[in-house]
Amino acid sequence: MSRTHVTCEVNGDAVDFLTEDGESLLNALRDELGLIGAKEGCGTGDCGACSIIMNGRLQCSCLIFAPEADGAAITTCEGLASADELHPLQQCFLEGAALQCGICTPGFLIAAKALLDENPDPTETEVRYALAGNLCRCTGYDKIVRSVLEAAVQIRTPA
Amino acid sequence: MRYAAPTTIDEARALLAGDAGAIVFAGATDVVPQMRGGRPEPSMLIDLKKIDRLMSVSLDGDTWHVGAAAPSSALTANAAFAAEFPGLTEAAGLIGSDQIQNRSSLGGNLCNASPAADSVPALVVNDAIAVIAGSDGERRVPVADVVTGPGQTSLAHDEIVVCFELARPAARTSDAYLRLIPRTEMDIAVVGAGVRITLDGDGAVSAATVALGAVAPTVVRVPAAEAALVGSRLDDDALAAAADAASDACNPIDDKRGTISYRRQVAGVLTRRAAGIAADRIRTRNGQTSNEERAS
Amino acid sequence: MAVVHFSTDQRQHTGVAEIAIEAANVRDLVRQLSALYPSLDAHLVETSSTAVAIDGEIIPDPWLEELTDTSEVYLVRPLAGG
Amino acid sequence: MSTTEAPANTGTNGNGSSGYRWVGTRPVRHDGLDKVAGKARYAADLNLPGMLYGHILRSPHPHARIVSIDTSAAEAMPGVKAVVTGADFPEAPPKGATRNLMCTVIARDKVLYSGHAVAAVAASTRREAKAAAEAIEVTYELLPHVLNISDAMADDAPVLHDNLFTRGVEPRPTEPSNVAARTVYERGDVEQGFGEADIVIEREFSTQAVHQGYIEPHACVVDCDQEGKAVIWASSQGHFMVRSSTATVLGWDTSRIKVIPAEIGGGFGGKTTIYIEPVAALLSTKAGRPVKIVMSREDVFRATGPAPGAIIRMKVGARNDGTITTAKAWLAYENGAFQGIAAMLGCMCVVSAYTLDHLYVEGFDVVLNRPVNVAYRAPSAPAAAFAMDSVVDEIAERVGMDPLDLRIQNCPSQGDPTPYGPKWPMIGLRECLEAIRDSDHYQSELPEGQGRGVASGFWFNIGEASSATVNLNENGTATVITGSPDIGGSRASMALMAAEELGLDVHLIQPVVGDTEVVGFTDVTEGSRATFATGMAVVEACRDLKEQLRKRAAKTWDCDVEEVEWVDGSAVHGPGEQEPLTLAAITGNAKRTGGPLGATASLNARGAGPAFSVQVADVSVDQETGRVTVERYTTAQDAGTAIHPSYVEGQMQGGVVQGIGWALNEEYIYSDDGNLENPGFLDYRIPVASDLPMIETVIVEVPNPSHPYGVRGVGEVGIVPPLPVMANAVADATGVRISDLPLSPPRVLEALTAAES
Repeated sequence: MSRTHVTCEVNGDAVDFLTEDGESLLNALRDELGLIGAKEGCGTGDCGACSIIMNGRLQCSCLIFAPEADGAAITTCEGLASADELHPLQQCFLEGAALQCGICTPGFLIAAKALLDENPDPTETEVRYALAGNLCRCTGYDKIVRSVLEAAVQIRTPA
Repeated sequence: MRYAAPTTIDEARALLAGDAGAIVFAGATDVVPQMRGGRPEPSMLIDLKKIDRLMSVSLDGDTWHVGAAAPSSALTANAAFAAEFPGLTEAAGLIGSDQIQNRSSLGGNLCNASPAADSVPALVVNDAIAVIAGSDGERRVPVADVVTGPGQTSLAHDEIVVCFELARPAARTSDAYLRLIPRTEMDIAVVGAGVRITLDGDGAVSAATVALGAVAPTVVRVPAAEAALVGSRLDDDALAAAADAASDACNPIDDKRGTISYRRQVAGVLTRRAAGIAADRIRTRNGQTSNEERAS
Repeated sequence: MAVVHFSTDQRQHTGVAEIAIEAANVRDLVRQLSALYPSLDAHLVETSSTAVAIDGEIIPDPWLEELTDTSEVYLVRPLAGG
Repeated sequence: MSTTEAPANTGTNGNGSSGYRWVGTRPVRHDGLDKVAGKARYAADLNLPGMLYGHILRSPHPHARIVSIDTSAAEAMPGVKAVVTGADFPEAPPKGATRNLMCTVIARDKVLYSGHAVAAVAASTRREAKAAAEAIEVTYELLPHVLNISDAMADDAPVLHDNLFTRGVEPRPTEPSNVAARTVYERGDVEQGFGEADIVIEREFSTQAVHQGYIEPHACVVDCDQEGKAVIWASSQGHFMVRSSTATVLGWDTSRIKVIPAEIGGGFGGKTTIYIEPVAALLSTKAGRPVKIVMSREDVFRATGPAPGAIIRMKVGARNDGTITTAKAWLAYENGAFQGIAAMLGCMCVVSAYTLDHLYVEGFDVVLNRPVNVAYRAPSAPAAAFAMDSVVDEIAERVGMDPLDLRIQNCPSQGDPTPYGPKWPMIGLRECLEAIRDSDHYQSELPEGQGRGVASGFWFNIGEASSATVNLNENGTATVITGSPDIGGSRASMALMAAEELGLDVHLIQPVVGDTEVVGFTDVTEGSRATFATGMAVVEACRDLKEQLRKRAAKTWDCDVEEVEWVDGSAVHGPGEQEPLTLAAITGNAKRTGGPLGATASLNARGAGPAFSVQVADVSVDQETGRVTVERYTTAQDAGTAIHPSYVEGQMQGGVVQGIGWALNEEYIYSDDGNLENPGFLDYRIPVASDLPMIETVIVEVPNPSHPYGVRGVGEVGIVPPLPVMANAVADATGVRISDLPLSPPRVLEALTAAES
């Protein structure tokens, strides 16, 4: 298989890596860049555990061929927090007990960020539909939805 | 396996022509799962997303051009397009999650040639034309003629769907698309129904198109349902006749997603409901127009 | 004395539905039952009935579990859960 | 958090009335930061230098004899470092649990389901490993297969195991069959009971096999060295189980194996066994390099889980005053390829929420050509409850009683006999029924066009063995090490109980999940036992420490230890002649008073205490398409005492939603040729966020007398009621009772259409 040298920006850092052409961006992020936040739950775009934001668009990194990332700007779960502060979504997930096993959490956080970037004041229904591409088997979604709504409030009205 | 991202259609076609094992893709939302499911690995992956014309959504005179590789979200985010083709926009917006809609494209949805493709019935009822680039230049083909069977199209190996042409809808015209899925999101349609209606000044149907998905090997246009609607005021009898015609037009299979009898029954229900929604949209729009006129 | 209750299939080896036995713990009890009903042992092994319910609680490894005068005992299979 | 319009969760969680300072509070979990930051390490997240990738070749056939396996082509492929087949593993005994485990990990003479592991390859890259595995040539002799209970029980059915003779039948059968066991529980005289009943209702029910559906596929990394030692990083519900099971399958001594628990991405019972660790260990041994195996989602569906489908025939008799007197039940449960105890558990659970004079319950465990059952949250109870609570609802309708009042009238309490014999200990079923009856939801008027359903559910809960070590650090903080993986917040629960015991701020306690070499043996996390049993070990170790702390204070004060009390995290001098000594003061001085302070407790936890849940739902049904929408849902569950109420609610809500999925859309769909047709999340339809309303919770607290804080396991029972709740709500909405799950749109529409004509 051919290999391609990919240069891109991940969480604000300029990075580059060498990848087999048919490899998924998910595997490249995890294996080449050590960014293990995105998980493979299905590999077919059905569970959202590998969600990232690439060039401003929420996507499943398992459906992206790694060479597609050349020149792209990517945000993963690892890029949400600053050095000294969690993103309000992360803080609200913690305080709202929105995670149990935690395997889906990075994907939910990224999907929720993509939602709030577009729609800072979503209804419960909008949150539920925006997160429909992320599967969680532990929580029944209740505390996740509540935590996203709470984070939206906090982002709209910073302390 | 090699990855290529040509920036022109000619370049993409040349790559295709030079490699019998090459495939083109936009979102890969079908390609990747199929490869995991055992589809033979292509020798080359040709990414169409770097070709501007395939990514643009634009109104040129009275014709909309929708790039074949443009993501569904480019349609749902385009207020002008969505206002004129609410049904087609809904269909594009029903394909998978937000994550999927940021990658899935109308071209991919068509060329994957699944009988259950959501956008195809919605394209067909709007008389969409597929613009296909091939060795003899471009040809223009009604969308309904592109897919010849499950997983099969009339495209030659080195042909690429460039864009879809959609004439702006006539006055007092709207469309709707409904599908039945067991969950609220993330499923493949068990039945899909697209309807476009034109009402005359008196509120009677002057034109109608009806197309069904997931009920036959390819999308099914239903002239009998259209005939039942035309001339009517969408009264219960006309809607019931259209529903029956839609049910009769089905040639479905029993599979893991639904049964023959279920698909038949629900095809009629969705046709009736979609016709009602399309008509409501016309009435609402005209009502809003007149309100605006009053205000001004 | 502790009272041992037998299930329907165990009764085929004991002939009785229950029996009162003076035993300090389960090991002692099982020893006495084996002597009384020679074919019961093999049946318990065959049905993997290695657990004992004492006063309503199913105990997977009951060997030295103490019995009292009022203990109500059943010979059962250990449970599995999720 | 009260910013949403959704109904708030209510509860009686104990903080106020209990007098506890930490138990019943909701601190941020200790492992939370890593998990929201994307730093938590699950097994698939680990890469080691020189690591190879393993790939397992699986059978495409549901039942076949393996004639030969030719690995030569695979071995010659690029990057390939090791290939193993069943022949590389020790011989399995002819029958029993050990054979079942060994032959599930890798097939020997026969494959028994599509997806059964046959061979494996380790290679430098994933692609090379997959390509090589596909190059292994297996010659199969196809055998006829059976995929459902009725076919498998038929006289002329193809038999999976020629040494399987039905037990529980006298005289013992002389011909092998697919019926592994028959179980009977009886009391009174059912014929007399039915004769005396005013109402007798008889129905047959069926449920389909479902998967636990954890989002993390099974994964492990195994590194074997030249001296025969193996280190395994695994995501599991119990790393001691991984150690012992891997040792069993490989015929190794357990001392050769160290298992390091990775974070686990969901289990729900499905990770109480192993599939891949011994394969990776053998590949690693052969290659002399670490090997990682990560299952694909498709493999997870084809080869792990599931929870069984069942057929249940119920006949229930009642008096006109609503007293249920008699029940006769016939239950048959799929076991998968090897025998299990699904039907036995179903028999024990089926009428557990009711007192009955006359009872005859007969169950059949049936093997067939599907993957072998694994536990899934309250295994077997949901299907059993679906049958019984559907019939109970019909009885309520017939006698004109409120379905909750009828259940309250018939509910057992302490001292009543269980269906399987022993008497009930203290249980909270009545309190749960009353909590739902009194809930805002049940008291609210049902919106027009909707249907309302209620049901109750039972699960045993399990104690088993646990260990904990608690070390006090020189700065006055504590480290709590246990052997229970943290699936859903158990680190926080352990820390809360330690905080309560020691009188230490919960944030000064670091809970740790220790590997098999740093903490004492701990059974697998199953049966809702972690907070109960491992928590009990933590409490015991902390109490030991408190004694030590008192002694150290006495030494410091040069007084009698009897004069020292431990109050709110400090040693207090009873006679009042000394200033209290904080825990930090004592640990800071520990070297001078006898050395570091630490304590270990290992125990068999007794008195797990049965769990009950009662739930209510409102649904709407699209009468033209058969789609069911859950409009409102409330669950009440007896938690004994809620240690961390947020995670108790989380368990309740998660269980409910899994049950809703089972009731509405989840099912294994097999083609006639024995292959799973929906091995992915696209067509195996677990609920998504937009399918659901908020899940309102009422935590009922009837303290468990066997636990120092009254804890009752909460992990499982929540999944039991939703199956009958949904069926009862749909019946209420449509007037049509459906006795086959799932209530998918095609099935519901078919039933509605049939009822019309």
